[in-house]
Amino acid sequence: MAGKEAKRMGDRLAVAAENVGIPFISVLIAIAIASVIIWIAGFDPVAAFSALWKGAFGSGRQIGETMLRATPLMFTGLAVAYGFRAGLFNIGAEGQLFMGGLAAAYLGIVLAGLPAPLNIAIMLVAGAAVGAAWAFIPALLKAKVGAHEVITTMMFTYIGRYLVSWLVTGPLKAEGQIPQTEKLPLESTLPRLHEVFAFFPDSRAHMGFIIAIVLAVVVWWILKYTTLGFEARAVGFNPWASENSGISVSATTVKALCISGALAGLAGVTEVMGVHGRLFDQFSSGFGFTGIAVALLAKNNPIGVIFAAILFGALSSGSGTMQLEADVPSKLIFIIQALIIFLVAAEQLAKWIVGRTRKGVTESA
Amino acid sequence: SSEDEPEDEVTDEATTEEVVDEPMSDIVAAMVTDTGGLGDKSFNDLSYAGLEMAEDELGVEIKALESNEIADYEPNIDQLANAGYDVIFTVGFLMTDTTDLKAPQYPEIVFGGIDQFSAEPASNQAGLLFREHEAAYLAGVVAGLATLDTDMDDRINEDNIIGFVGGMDIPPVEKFEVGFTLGAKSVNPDVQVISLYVGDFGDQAKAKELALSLIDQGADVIHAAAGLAGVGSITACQERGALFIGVDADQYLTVDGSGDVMLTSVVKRVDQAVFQTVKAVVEGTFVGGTNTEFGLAEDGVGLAPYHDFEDVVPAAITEAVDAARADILSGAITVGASRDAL
Amino acid sequence: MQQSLVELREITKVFPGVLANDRVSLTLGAGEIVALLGENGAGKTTLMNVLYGLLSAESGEILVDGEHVDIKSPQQAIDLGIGMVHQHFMLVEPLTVMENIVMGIEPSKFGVINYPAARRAVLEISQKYGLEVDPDAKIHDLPVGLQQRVEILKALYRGARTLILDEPTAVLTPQEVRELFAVVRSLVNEGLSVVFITHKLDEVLSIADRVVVMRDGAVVGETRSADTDTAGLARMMVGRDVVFRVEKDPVSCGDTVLEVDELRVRDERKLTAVDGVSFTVCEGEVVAIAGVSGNGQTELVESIMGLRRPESGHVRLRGKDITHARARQTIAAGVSHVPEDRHRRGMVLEFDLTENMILGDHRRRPFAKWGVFDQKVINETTAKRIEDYDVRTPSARVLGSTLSGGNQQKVVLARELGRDPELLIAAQPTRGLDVGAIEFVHSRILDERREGKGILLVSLELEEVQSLADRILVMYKGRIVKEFAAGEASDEDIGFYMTGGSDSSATVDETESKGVTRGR
Amino acid sequence: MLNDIITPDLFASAIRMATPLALAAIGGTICERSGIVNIALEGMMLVGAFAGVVASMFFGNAWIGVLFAVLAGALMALIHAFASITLRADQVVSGTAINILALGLTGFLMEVIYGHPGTTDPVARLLPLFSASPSGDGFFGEIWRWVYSIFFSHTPIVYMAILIAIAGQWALYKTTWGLRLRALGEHPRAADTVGISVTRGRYSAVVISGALGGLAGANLSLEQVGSFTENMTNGRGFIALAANIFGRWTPGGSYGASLLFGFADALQIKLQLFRDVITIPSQFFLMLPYVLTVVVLAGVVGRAVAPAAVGKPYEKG
Ligand SMILES: Nc1ncnc2c1ncn2[C@@H]1O[C@H](COP(=O)(O)OP(=O)(O)OP(=O)(O)O)[C@@H](O)[C@H]1O
Ligand SMILES: Nc1ncnc2c1ncn2[C@@H]1O[C@H](COP(=O)(O)OP(=O)(O)OP(=O)(O)O)[C@@H](O)[C@H]1O
Ligand SMILES: [Mg+2]
Ligand SMILES: [Mg+2]
Repeated sequence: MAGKEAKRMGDRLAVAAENVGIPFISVLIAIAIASVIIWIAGFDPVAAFSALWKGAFGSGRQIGETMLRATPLMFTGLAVAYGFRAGLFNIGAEGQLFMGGLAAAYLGIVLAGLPAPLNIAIMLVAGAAVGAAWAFIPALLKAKVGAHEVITTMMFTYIGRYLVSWLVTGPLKAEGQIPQTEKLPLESTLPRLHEVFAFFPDSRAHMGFIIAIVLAVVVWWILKYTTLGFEARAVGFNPWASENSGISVSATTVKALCISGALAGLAGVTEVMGVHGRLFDQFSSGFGFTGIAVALLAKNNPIGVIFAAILFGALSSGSGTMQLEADVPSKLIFIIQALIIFLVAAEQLAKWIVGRTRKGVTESA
Repeated sequence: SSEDEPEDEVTDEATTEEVVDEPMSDIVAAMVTDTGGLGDKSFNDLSYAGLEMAEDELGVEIKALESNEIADYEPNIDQLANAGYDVIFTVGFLMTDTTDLKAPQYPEIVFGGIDQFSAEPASNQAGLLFREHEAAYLAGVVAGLATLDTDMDDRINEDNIIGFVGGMDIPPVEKFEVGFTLGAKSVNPDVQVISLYVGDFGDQAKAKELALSLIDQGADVIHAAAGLAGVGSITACQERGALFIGVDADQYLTVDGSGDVMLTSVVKRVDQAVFQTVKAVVEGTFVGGTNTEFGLAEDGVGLAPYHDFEDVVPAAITEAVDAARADILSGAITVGASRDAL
Repeated sequence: MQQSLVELREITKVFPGVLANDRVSLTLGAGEIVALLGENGAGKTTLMNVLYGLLSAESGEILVDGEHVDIKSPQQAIDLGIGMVHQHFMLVEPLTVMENIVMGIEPSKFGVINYPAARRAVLEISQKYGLEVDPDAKIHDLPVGLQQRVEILKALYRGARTLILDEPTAVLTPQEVRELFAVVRSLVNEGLSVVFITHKLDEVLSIADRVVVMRDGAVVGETRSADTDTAGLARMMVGRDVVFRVEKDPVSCGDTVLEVDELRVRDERKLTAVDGVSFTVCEGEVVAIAGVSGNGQTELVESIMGLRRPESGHVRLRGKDITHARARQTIAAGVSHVPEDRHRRGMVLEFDLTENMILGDHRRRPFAKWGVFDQKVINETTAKRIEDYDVRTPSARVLGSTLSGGNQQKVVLARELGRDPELLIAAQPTRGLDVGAIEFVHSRILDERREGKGILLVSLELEEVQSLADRILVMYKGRIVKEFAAGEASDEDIGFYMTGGSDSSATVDETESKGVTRGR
Repeated sequence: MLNDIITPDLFASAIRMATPLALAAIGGTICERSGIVNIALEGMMLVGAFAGVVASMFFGNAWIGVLFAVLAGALMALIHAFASITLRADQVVSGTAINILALGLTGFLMEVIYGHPGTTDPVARLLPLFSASPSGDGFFGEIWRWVYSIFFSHTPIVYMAILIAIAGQWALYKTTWGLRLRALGEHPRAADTVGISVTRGRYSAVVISGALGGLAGANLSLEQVGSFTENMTNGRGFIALAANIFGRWTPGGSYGASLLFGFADALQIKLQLFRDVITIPSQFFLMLPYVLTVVVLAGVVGRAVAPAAVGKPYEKG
């Protein structure tokens, strides 16, 4: 009996070790392969990766920088993950992000003068609503005529981008030559983390990060413990059985894609409110698209999204240091990023290696 | 100013490495590209060319840090500042806010903002702007006259139409469109100037289609201000027989094999602005707190040589260009920069 | 002793938490029909999947024609002359019958399929074995009986000498079962051997030479079918005596629960599937709809449930018109539905058992309050239902897809009956269940009846219909063609009307009975 | 004005702009029919475009360039196949990684080979197959102009794309390859149980899709432009993905959908010529193809059902 218990404990430990170990080993393999490439390209891999680490986590400031870059990816990652859970591929999170940003840039000016907390709350809610609205037509088309959301949300991304492009060069343009909106007043911006938490080192990381984490937990909770999430997942897996259980497939689809859109919209809102303080044409570096990889790397688990986004954020913030200190060309950094994503995604490879070593260990024991 | 400061290791190293043959300087200068990165054949490349010029002639050490995304701007500047660079150029109007923020934080470092107008530039900061529309006006004069002159080149047709291809429809591109149009109309009031926009600065295939469509419509001289995408328009001109006017750099030199259509280019001497700024720092004459506009008068913008068309372009055109330049310099003509001026 | 054609020795197969096959041995002689019998989850399918190269066993060996073989893929099994018709068909739905049959070894030249030759080949074998199908029909347009023919043809086309049939009769009408048995006998005459998995004991006795019984992953007995009877088999299987025909009290019809009035429904292809059907179900009554599948029963049930819009007519539940209600309202009004296809409509295979257990009730108290689940209540309910319905599962947290077919069905039943409905619509409620489970389900249905619930039973199983129903409605081509009171009709009488017989015609129309094609 | 918009060139331009989309979309179709999502078409096109230009420079022959473009696209696809089929990585993540890889690889190799980023030098290009240029007046001259522009003005890969669409459509429904492909995407286990190798079938489909992506890239770099520029594909791979869905996962449909999109884009350009008449901001012209696609999708096309098994890694047993 005791032996059985012990064995079960052992199994559990092995599983735990595997869950933590796999991504870790994947990253190690990626670093090994990338090192070879860096070395072949004529650079110093040790210097490169220590610079990458330093740039990503080397100091409080750099950690903040990583958090800054992880923030929009958490929102878009959550957006895409929520869609996937409901069987919807929201490839157009980028467009919803733009519209969220637009709402924030506009409201931030209009609301100037209101107390900051109120201001911020309104902007967050309105930005999410506008993101949801931008997903609403694709959602409706999906539910009513079956138009595939990959096409419609992508088309709406282009439409949204051109709309923003026009607004920032035309009606909403600030004084001057630059196509951008007016700078938001202080009460319409998100405070930085170090302004709120005294212990936090001075960096650009802003409250959007906290909001994103909270939302990740909320989304996780929704998916797991509410009928809303239950219905979304049921429809995502099996619309026929869902229908049979009284779930309206079309209503669930519309709700899910709009929630997804709202989350993506928040990415835009927090970028405008927390980082740029205004809207311009290129304020997103493809966060909506990277969010797809973030979501899937996290296996569409909202909690996993936090970690996946931080991984991407770290790669992004470490690359500048890598470029400066190890002289690695910026293009090579893309290759390294791709490798890491590959290997983290292809956990089968790492599992195989772990299995091998464990077998070796038990055999030698 | 900064060159009096005791320098840190980076510069010391540089000093020892430099071969003593040229005028020596212990200044180190760097730039942060915008997300277009090096190789844009536009302000990033030209800024770097300016740095290289400073390296050659002033012996400064140089460095370019590329930004892969917007979030990189600020840390890239910080990194360069912390690494001890004396002069940092931030390239592109999208970095205006960041430069405004960073310049006061590093008062010892000189900041040059390419295409940046700062509302309140710090004393160590200089906005370097260009009056592209003035040079585009001259290009318009060339195109406006050339399209009438069917004897000049067999690619010139009977239609009194010329074309403009823009990257994105934003004020900095609008300047080119407006200058070009005004210049053409000034010498050929009936000319029809058709302006099309690609929607971005990288899609050469699209820019080519735009140019083809212009040529199909009857345009025989096309000016493109579309960044790298504009290269596609050159191809269109070569395929369908039209003449081209380049942008930013002298594209006769930067785009291989474009000589047969490259009538001239609207050049923007970002390299000069960068070089002059570094030089001022080296010589201790740098004055900050300004936004400097480089126009025809400052030789900051201009028309490139006609190169292969040197013997083709009739005197009537060269004279008209000279006249227009004189008028602009004298203030007889003020070239508008926005569509309101049309 | 005659050398066996196929021999499995000491096969062991483990799934996470489940010992599915525990040193199982099985031999199959040439020209022999062996029935593999066992409770749900006993490991029958698993064993056959190992033989067919779909699963690899942890240990054990396989011999074919006395030679040791290592079957790593279905291709190797096919090469060894083994063919398998799976419990859940392996057919590509959007493709045609012919394409499904020839797929993999298409008659072709330079990679171009010779469709006329393929059609000829399909027709040839289908004629040879008397398995007629339309080669150009799309699979998803075919009723299951015909789909199964396609599966058998697939194996025969590949030159199978050993044919594994995993629960082939679960979806067939008695008529179709007779036809299948004729086919199987003719195959055996041609020299094939057959492994036949089923839960129907009388079938076992009528077709098999030998019976192997499994329980909990191990072989618990083996006998020649001539030496046993159904009671004996049942005892071997579940370890106790089984009551086959449940006793029930005489009907005491109360208020009308369900009233269907002149209902007309179209199917996906817009053809009339239900053509003016009227009937009632009252409290404490079991009304059975008997019919060959594809005669409109599915559409009838779906339109009552609110899954399909009727063209005209009315559905009333306790007098309240629910003709145009959606499924949610229908459920709320007190209707439970055990769908005929558990994989499609019955459960979400990717959900775990707790989640599957609350499908349809997930908005209701006590499971959810204000849209938030009460996990404790859900877990307790699930645990209780797993216990009550004897669902064989390592835990309530495993995915639905990992349960054996029979256990999946129990989950659906547990949920739908657990709702305590006014009206229970049960379509093929015992499909794929073992005898023990069937006994249990039948008694549960009769419990509901005793409590005064209305029950609409849709079934192909005449035995089930006869033993449960108070009234039997025979459905054919979208109409109710005959109504019998309980005990009034023999299986033959019912079968006669199910296959298109009418009061005016004296003989069963042979061509009609060959399987059902609707609107073609 | 209508006369100036509806010109032979409008249609020629539509066909030209449809070509890279169509090739990539057909690639996407073949890939998805086998059950693998290919969000990496963009990256495969990019690498193809680059390899084509480099090979064309080294060998001085554009056709060799095309060959290398195809090979390079296929090679990228092989990585995708390995990750998503053998390692059962998530197909969309793998695709995203390939897109990033392609961006980095082309940029980095450009600096290695050419010594500078941005744009490569111009190289030998593929020229239009028929070099006759339309002349002649009157009715027949006009007819000839139309016929020439639409049918004879194009470069080789444009014709290849049309042939590939036709051949692909035929192959999908008439060959063993096509039948097996369709089975793989719908029900890989069913295919497996009749002895069709899921792995081999999917590998071949993914590699073919990469080759077509590479060819699409070659069309951009070796036919349309004549040089390579970083990120010159500019999202076409994603539009192609949509075109494949729009075309209901058939080669012919993919071509048709691409043509519709190409036409909308060509029309948008023609309309821009009349900005003095249609006085709306340029961004609204640029939106047109996207708006039109949504409208057509909403109004005409309707429900599209993906191959049932698409995106799901196949696990035996
Ligand atoms: N990718 C990941 N990286 C690190 N931790 C993770 C990851 N995914 C999940 N976790 C951990 O798992 C917990 C949440 O997972 P959860 O139990 O919700 O999984 P799940 O049951 O699959 O979720 P769901 O019910 O939403 O599908 C968290 O506490 C988190 O620490
Ligand atoms: N893929 C799987 N993963 C985990 N467990 C499985 C899997 N397939 C089957 N099992 C388990 O193995 C056992 C045997 O299942 P199997 O399908 O062989 O039963 P069976 O005898 O065919 O039952 P039935 O009569 O219900 O079809 C069951 O407990 C089932 O839950
Ligand atoms: Mg002219
Ligand atoms: Mg079974």
